[in-house]
Amino acid sequence: MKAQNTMKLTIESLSINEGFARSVICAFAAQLDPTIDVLSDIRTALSEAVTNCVVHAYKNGTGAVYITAALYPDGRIRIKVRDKGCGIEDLQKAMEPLFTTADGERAGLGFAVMQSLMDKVTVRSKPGSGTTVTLEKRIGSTHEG
Amino acid sequence: MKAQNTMKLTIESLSINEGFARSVICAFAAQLDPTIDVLSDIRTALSEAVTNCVVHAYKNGTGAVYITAALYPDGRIRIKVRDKGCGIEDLQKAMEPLFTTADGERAGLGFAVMQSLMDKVTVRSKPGSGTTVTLEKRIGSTHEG
Amino acid sequence: MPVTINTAPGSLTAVLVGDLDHHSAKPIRERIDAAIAEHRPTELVLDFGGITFMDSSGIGLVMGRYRLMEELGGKVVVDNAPTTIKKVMRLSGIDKLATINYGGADK
Amino acid sequence: MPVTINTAPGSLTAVLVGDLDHHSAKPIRERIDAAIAEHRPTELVLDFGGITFMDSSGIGLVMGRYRLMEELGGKVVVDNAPTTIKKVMRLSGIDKLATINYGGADK
Ligand SMILES: Nc1ncnc2c1ncn2[C@@H]1O[C@H](COP(=O)(O)OP(=O)(O)O)[C@@H](O)[C@H]1O
Ligand SMILES: Nc1ncnc2c1ncn2[C@@H]1O[C@H](COP(=O)(O)OP(=O)(O)O)[C@@H](O)[C@H]1O
Repeated sequence: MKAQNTMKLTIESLSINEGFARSVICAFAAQLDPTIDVLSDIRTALSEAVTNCVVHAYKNGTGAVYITAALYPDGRIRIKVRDKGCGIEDLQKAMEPLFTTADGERAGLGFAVMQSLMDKVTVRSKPGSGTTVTLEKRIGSTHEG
Repeated sequence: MKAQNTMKLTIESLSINEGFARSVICAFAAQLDPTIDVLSDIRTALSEAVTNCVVHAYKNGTGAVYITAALYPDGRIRIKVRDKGCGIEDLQKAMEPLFTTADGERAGLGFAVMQSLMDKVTVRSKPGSGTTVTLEKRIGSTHEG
Repeated sequence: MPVTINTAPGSLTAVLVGDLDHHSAKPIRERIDAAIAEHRPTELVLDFGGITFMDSSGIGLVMGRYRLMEELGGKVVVDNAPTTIKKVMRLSGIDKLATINYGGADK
Repeated sequence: MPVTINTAPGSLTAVLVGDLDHHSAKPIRERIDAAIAEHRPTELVLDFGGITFMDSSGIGLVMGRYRLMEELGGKVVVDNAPTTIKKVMRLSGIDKLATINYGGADK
């Protein structure tokens, strides 16, 4: 199905941009007239994916975070969050709830939150070259056509 | 001076994205703690530049609008709005207040508004290959360093 | 953007709510012009009290309605304009053609 | 993100306002932990009434404070949590360790 609207946003992996990315995705998703609850789910899932780029992908510096989003006439949004950071060695383990490689205060629940709030979550990763997280959710009522 | 934060947004030249682009620039500029008046100036100027891409640059279809923004430690924001559309034949004439090539309801005041609301407006254009509008404004108080 | 049309003898009021930009201007214009054609008022009031944003597309809208009302021998009044759009209004010179009353939402 | 610390005998309340994410979590954590070290309360109340957003970084914050209070033989209560963060709270199981009272801003 052809997207009715698409956008591409590139930001730096600075923690201040976590909130900026949330604002952007909310403004874009608003075009499908989502409920406040659905919008809240999307910005939370997006926040997890972007935060992972800041905290994990580029843990020893900063790099670019590539966010694309597409709105479909059947009321779906598809969001991709891509980094060219360190990648994930063991994807299955990484996606287990409470698993984290970070010291300190990470809960290890980023992927679990994405999965519980979105309809579909796909993660592709290659150690040393980066990670792409795809988030999908039906957020609006079906339009004609 | 090195930017403290940068972002790059690519959108389609659909009129619904005029409002989206405004939301994005407000969310980004907010990092410099601008006053409401200054924020209003910036989103109005940005709206003019993006609308020109929708109305003029790609008048016979749609194309990509490339928006970049950079925040500087001395409190300036610099925004570039670029299109690969039809370009402007006579730039001097185009920038005159009330001049418009569009039929109907364009006031011919887009550039005049940008110039009155921003500190600096630069336009580069090549007929047949596109236009770049650069908008600059001091929006925050000077930070240390 | 929602437009509500109210009529009184000789007068027609269009109440606008939301962002007035190029995207929203067309449907607003069509609504207002249809109402003008139907009621042929001598005064058109544009109530901007609910306007959250306006750029030069809004000037185009006011200018276009000014021309239309001029043809009918009538006039245009903008009411409750938010002060944030004062700069854009001034710059356009539209305040010499139509009466602009400020005092909208964010004053 | 602003944090206000209020103390009463044996109890310490941290009032949080704004978005609770990875960006804001660190300064909040440092403020709270300094206050805990100083006052050594037996009850830590996290007032989430002003929280406008929370993701799993917020869970990390609550979890970390839970561990710290456990060491002191105390407990953690989250008050006025907005219902929008209920899903994230439930999923984490943190509601089995701390008392979570809903009823915040967007209820
Ligand atoms: N974009 C990424 N790049 C590299 N590693 C990642 C990325 N996203 C997640 N990870 C790895 O997956 C683990 C689990 O992630 P997550 O469930 O979000 O929990 P948390 O972020 O709290 O650690 C992380 O600790 C990290 O090792
Ligand atoms: N991005 C652009 N691409 C091509 N032409 C443009 C572009 N921006 C402006 N122009 C030209 O400059 C003229 C004046 O622009 P402006 O002052 O914004 O007024 P208006 O948009 O109301 O016509 C336009 O009518 C158009 O001919």
